[in-house]
Amino acid sequence: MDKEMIRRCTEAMNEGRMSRRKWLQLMLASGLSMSTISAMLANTGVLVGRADAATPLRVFNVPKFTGFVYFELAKAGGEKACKELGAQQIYIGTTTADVEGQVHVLQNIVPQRPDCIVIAALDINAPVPTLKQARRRGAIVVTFDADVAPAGRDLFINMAPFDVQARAMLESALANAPDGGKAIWIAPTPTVANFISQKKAIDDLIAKDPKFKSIQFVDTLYANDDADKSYSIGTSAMQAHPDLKLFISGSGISTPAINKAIQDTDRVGKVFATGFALPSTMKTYLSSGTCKQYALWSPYKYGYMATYFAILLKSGKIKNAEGVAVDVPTIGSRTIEEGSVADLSSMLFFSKGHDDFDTATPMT
Amino acid sequence: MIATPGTVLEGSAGSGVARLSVSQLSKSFGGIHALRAVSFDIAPGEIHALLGENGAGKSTLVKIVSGLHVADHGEVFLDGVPRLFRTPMEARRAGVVAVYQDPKLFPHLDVTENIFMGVQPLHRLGTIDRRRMYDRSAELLCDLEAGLSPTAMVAGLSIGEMQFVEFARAMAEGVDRLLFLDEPTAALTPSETERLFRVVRRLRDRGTSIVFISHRLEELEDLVDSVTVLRDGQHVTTRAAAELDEAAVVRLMVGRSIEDLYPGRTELAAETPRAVPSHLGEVRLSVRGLAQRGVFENVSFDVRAGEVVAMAGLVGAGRSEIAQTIFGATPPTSGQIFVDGKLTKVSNPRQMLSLGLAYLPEDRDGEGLIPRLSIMRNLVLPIMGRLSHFGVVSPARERDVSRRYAADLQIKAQTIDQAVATLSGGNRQKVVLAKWLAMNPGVLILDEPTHGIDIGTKAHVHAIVRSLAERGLAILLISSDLPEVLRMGDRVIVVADGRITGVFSRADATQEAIMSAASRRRELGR
Amino acid sequence: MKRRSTPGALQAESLVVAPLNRAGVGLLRNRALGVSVFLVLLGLLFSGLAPNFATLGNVNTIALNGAILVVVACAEAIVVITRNYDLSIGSTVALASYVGLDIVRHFPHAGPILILAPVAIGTICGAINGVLVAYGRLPSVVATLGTMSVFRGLAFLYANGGQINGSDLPPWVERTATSHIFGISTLLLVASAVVVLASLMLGKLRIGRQIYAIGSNPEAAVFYGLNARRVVFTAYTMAGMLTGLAAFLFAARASWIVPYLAQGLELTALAAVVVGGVSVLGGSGTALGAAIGAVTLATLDNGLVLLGASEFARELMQGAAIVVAVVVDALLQRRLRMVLKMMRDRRFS
Amino acid sequence: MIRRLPGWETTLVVLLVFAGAVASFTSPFYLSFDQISYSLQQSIAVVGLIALGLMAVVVIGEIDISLPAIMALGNILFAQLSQAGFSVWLAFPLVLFVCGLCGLLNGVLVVLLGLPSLAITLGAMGVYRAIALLLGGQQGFADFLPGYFWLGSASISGIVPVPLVVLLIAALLFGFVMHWTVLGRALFACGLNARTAFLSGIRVYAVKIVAFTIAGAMSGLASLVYIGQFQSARADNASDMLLFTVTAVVLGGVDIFGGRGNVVGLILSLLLLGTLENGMGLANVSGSVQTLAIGTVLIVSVLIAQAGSWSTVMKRLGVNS
Repeated sequence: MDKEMIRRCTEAMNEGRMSRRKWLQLMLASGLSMSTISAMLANTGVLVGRADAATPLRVFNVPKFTGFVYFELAKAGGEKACKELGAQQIYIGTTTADVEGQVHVLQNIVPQRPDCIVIAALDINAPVPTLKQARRRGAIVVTFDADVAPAGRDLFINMAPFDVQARAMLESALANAPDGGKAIWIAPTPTVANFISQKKAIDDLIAKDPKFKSIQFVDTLYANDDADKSYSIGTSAMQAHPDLKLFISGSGISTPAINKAIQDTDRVGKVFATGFALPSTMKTYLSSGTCKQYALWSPYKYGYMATYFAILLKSGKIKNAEGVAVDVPTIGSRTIEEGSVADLSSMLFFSKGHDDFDTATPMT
Repeated sequence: MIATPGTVLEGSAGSGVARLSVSQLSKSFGGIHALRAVSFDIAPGEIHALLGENGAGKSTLVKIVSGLHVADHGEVFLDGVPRLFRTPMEARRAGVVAVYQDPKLFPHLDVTENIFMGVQPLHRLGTIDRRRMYDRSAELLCDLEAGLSPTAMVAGLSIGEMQFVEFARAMAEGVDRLLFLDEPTAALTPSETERLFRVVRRLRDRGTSIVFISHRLEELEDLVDSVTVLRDGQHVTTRAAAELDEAAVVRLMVGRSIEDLYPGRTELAAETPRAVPSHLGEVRLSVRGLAQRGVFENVSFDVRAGEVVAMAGLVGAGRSEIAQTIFGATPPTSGQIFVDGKLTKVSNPRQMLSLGLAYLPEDRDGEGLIPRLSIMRNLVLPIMGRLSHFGVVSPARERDVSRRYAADLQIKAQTIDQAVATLSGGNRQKVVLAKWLAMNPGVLILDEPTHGIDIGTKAHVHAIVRSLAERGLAILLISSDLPEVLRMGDRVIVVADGRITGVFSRADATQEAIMSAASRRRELGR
Repeated sequence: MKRRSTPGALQAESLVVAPLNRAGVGLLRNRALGVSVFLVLLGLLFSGLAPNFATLGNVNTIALNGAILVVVACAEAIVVITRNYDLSIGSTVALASYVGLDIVRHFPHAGPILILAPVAIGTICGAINGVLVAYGRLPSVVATLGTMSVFRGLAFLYANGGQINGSDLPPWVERTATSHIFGISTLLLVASAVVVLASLMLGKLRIGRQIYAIGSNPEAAVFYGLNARRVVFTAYTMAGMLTGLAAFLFAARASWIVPYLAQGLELTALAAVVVGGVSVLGGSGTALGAAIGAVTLATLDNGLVLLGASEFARELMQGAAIVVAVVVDALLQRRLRMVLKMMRDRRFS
Repeated sequence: MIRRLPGWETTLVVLLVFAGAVASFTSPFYLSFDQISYSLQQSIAVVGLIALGLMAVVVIGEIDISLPAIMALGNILFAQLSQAGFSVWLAFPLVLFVCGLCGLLNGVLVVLLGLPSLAITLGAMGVYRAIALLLGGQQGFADFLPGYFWLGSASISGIVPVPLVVLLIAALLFGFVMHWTVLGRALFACGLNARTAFLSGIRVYAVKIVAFTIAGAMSGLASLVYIGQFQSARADNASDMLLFTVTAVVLGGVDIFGGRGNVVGLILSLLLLGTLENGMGLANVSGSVQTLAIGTVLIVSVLIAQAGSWSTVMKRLGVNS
């Protein structure tokens, strides 16, 4: 270490005091790099919605994380609603499902005095203080896909009441394995609120409706919404339960990954993985018969409805009160229920031949 | 071109052209003239000894010829052709290699890999031909009688064995013209030394010139063909070995009367030898049976207040290790240390400092100073605690302490906030001295205090040491500079190979006596 | 490979030190042996605890999960042997897999030759790390921490919200992950080929031995005339190439490719390398050791999943594995030095 | 002390103004006092406290990448203690103690075993993160007792946010310790030349372990501020705070090999990075581009610090590669 120190200090000595010229040179170089970075940012189109006060209502769409096709579709839906109602959507979010990251994004939105914030929250509590601040400054906050504590938002658009979700998943399960059998429930983590409620609704439905009695859950596994983890959990679980029939999951990431595991360990036809998933990720499995049917709501309509309600609330066309009904184009009439929650509930079933949003068969 | 054993190289002995000829070679390091216009020749196929005291310029000459340093002026001729080597690799390719005292090898790899690193024999398709490499390595090791297995891990080798690996590497790369061995026998056992000499003789018979740099005069007697003696960077003589006996060589190496010590330097010549102090205080430091396995054993001596005990010996005799063990930097395997009569229990530098024992290390920049810190910061480093109150440093007190000592020791610097790295060698040494004096120690151990500093500062340091002794400090002065030992030491302890081989009072301490005690070997027992 | 014994009779009094050093070599060289013993014990433990651990299917699963980690562990090992680190492996996989597979998507009929696309991108990323560490003289931690975020950012910028689905890739991509040759999964063959090639490079090529030399004693390199900077640069470039290959395997195996792929893979790679006996102090360790370390981690992971342990157990195991392996490595090195010193003293006292 | 790059601090000030100008150009909402104070409080208060701790470790020539994980552990401890009914006055010293202990453990392993601190703290990161997951499980905590949020979210007379005041006080305290106390001098001495320090009577091992402990404790303090800001605690908090912290320390002129660095530089670099992030945030720049920009700043600042000047950087990269 000493030789290194001597070398560096002699180097330091002969460079010693920064001559005026060298100091300017350093300044120029650093300044240059700073300006190139900001210039790059300014015009790469990444810079979305350069805000100035005069434009119409500004709606900020904040997904759980960017780069996931589910939220890209919701963004497109939101875009359409804004165009119809003369507003401007700004889509901004973190790249990873990082709670703080999302709160930082919100903290950067608040000073821009947003008119509406449409958000899929990563945590029930973390965004609340910042969302409260936004609402104090007159912003309407509508949550979708995952709710926050009521104090943090004006309205929550639920994809569907949990019993509707449960029915959609169980019917898909039977479509795959008409005479039911052993099943495993896959959720991201043991504590995510809507997955807990989904499972409870499923258990109630199995107890209540004889049609689903043949499905018995033998285990619950957690895949952390990670494709790789779901794959390895799926393969391991199939070993652990040789007579397993069904994987049911409400996570759009786990369902396709386990289908791939089924394909790779050539158990097609013996074991099925269904529940909610995205068409783009399930096309191959529908065509290869690995999975006969799964369900999902349309994220496009989901984004559209959430933004539609947000703009109406902000522009005062409707009041945020229980029982207020709104006729949402292409979706139908939806009412704000108690606790200011409204349901999208336009479930779709996807099967071979009906494998994307426009050809999917709506659930009755 | 790997020299196959048995063939004699062209330009061997007797064909007139010198294998190595050095003319007017000079080199100085910041004010210190290591070499002053040195010229001499070495014939091909000859074992040549390069002798001289510490600091006589031997190592500098070797480093220049072997490409580690570049001379200020003067020329180097190899087989009559002028050559200039800027890197060790260039010298190696020209057939010149130097083996230093601490060989530079790769501990995690085995002997063969270290020999052939970078020059491994390859198959046609470029992969290493391991079979041929290990055979060749076994051949070389056997040829050198190194008694090493080609697959032995270098981490497990002794210094001696590592040197054999370096020799094997030199031969593997076909280095067959000039081989410098810098203090090779310092760490060797007698049997290893014999083996080394057998190999050197065989290399010579094959036409390689070998230059031995060593102090071990008695070892070289029946080995060396010719001798060159350097003193204070100047060429004294080059003679055939037969013409000189050991005493004559010693006289040449050191033989200058005290008076004409440094021609033309009045203040040094005027230095009168220290008057033997009339009264001596009580024993401040006493060491009993101190030992460090494999380095030194049963070292016992006392140092009284007001006394300067000089510890002489050759490089690698273990004196620095003894000092560092006393100072608590390395734990001893046995022995006791008493400071002011009290036995010190678990020892570490901090504890010894609190007992008033200070140690000025030999490696000034590596262990004595922090080059990038200012003079003040370095000076107050050991006494920061004392000068502060409740842990908060007081710059005022630090500033005046360092200004006082800087003036006291006449450290030449613009301000005491100047980084130490910008000072000359002499001034840096004064800063380290000031650093220890500032804590007014009872016992002061100085390890090569005047090594590598200019003559003027050297005299000043001597004066400082003398005044400290008069003030009652007990001083242990470790030095390889014989005149310094003679002039400063009230008593002289000579250490060789980790053992005390002689204690001389001021009266019977002569250069010859010290030199022969210093080079007495453990077994030869002459 | 038996080395021919030393030719010619040794002089009587010269000590034959070969046997004494055998213990020394044994201790440091085949650390990989120690890890494989640990792996076997782990296997036995889990087959005892989890009923269907020891089934052929499960072993195949471990092999599949471990194969990619083996390739990445070899990449990291090459760098760690030179006494440097590479924290950008995860981001390189993300960038190389997304951009590489996007190229594959645009030229579907070009066939398997396009595997070179992700490999090339990985090599470029490795070269950038090499330039920063070797020639820019940046400490490897800071340099690769920086490139980790730069490569990840570039992956997201390039993807711009999109993703590549398994369906719109030519079939040969997926076949590489799922096909079998003489019954063995191609992933396994590719991984073992990488281990063999890396071991050959490290063992048989000059550059490989110089990688060990630089890691063992950087100062000595000057005296040997080795160009330390070029060696470190080459090590990072090779690591990048292997990471590019791993990126392709990652993409082939995943059902769709997104820029947030392989997050934290560098931590698992480092854990595998350290558990596999590659010393963090540089100069020792083998590609095979790193591979065994990777398989050990994959086994650990699989066992925990079968035992139903939750997410934290995986992270705890990985962190604990690094700390324990590094501490064991330090104690082993210290004990080795002590053994060698004791042998030396016995020889000469 | 050699000021190798005296211009470093002044360079940061000029860049800060420059970044501010660019930010106000790209978004009209930037130039308002409460916006700037609000965003700075959110972005650099927590990271700043951890960066101060990290500086102590980097000055002695080591590194500790487990600090964000220790903070996450602190968050969960606060949540558990709050649920167990402890008041913040009791919980705070407890968490400081535990986080300091984690730092101490890192120090002991690095110093006594002589191991590279990256390897040890890399493993420690996994272990502390796992312990946080063990205690806190996957879900977040939100119902804290009153008083827990004060430090992170209150503001003095509505204007000056408390977290920034806490950061300022911590910075002043650190500046005092680093430059005016025996411990601080010892830290620099160990970083520059541990052997000389040892031979000058400095307890090198003890000083290094203290540095690691201070870093751990600072993460504990950062944890309380974090709780206030996010009013919730999760085991996977601060998952990518490491890059920002290391960049802040290196950009602040702290020599990565140890022995040099001061608090003023660190605070200026925090302000600069905070402004950069705020500017990009207001311009709705996507998260990935922000990490890209910060990663670039990290590499460029170390390149310049290593080479001493831009020309040497070009010469080194240009000539050799």
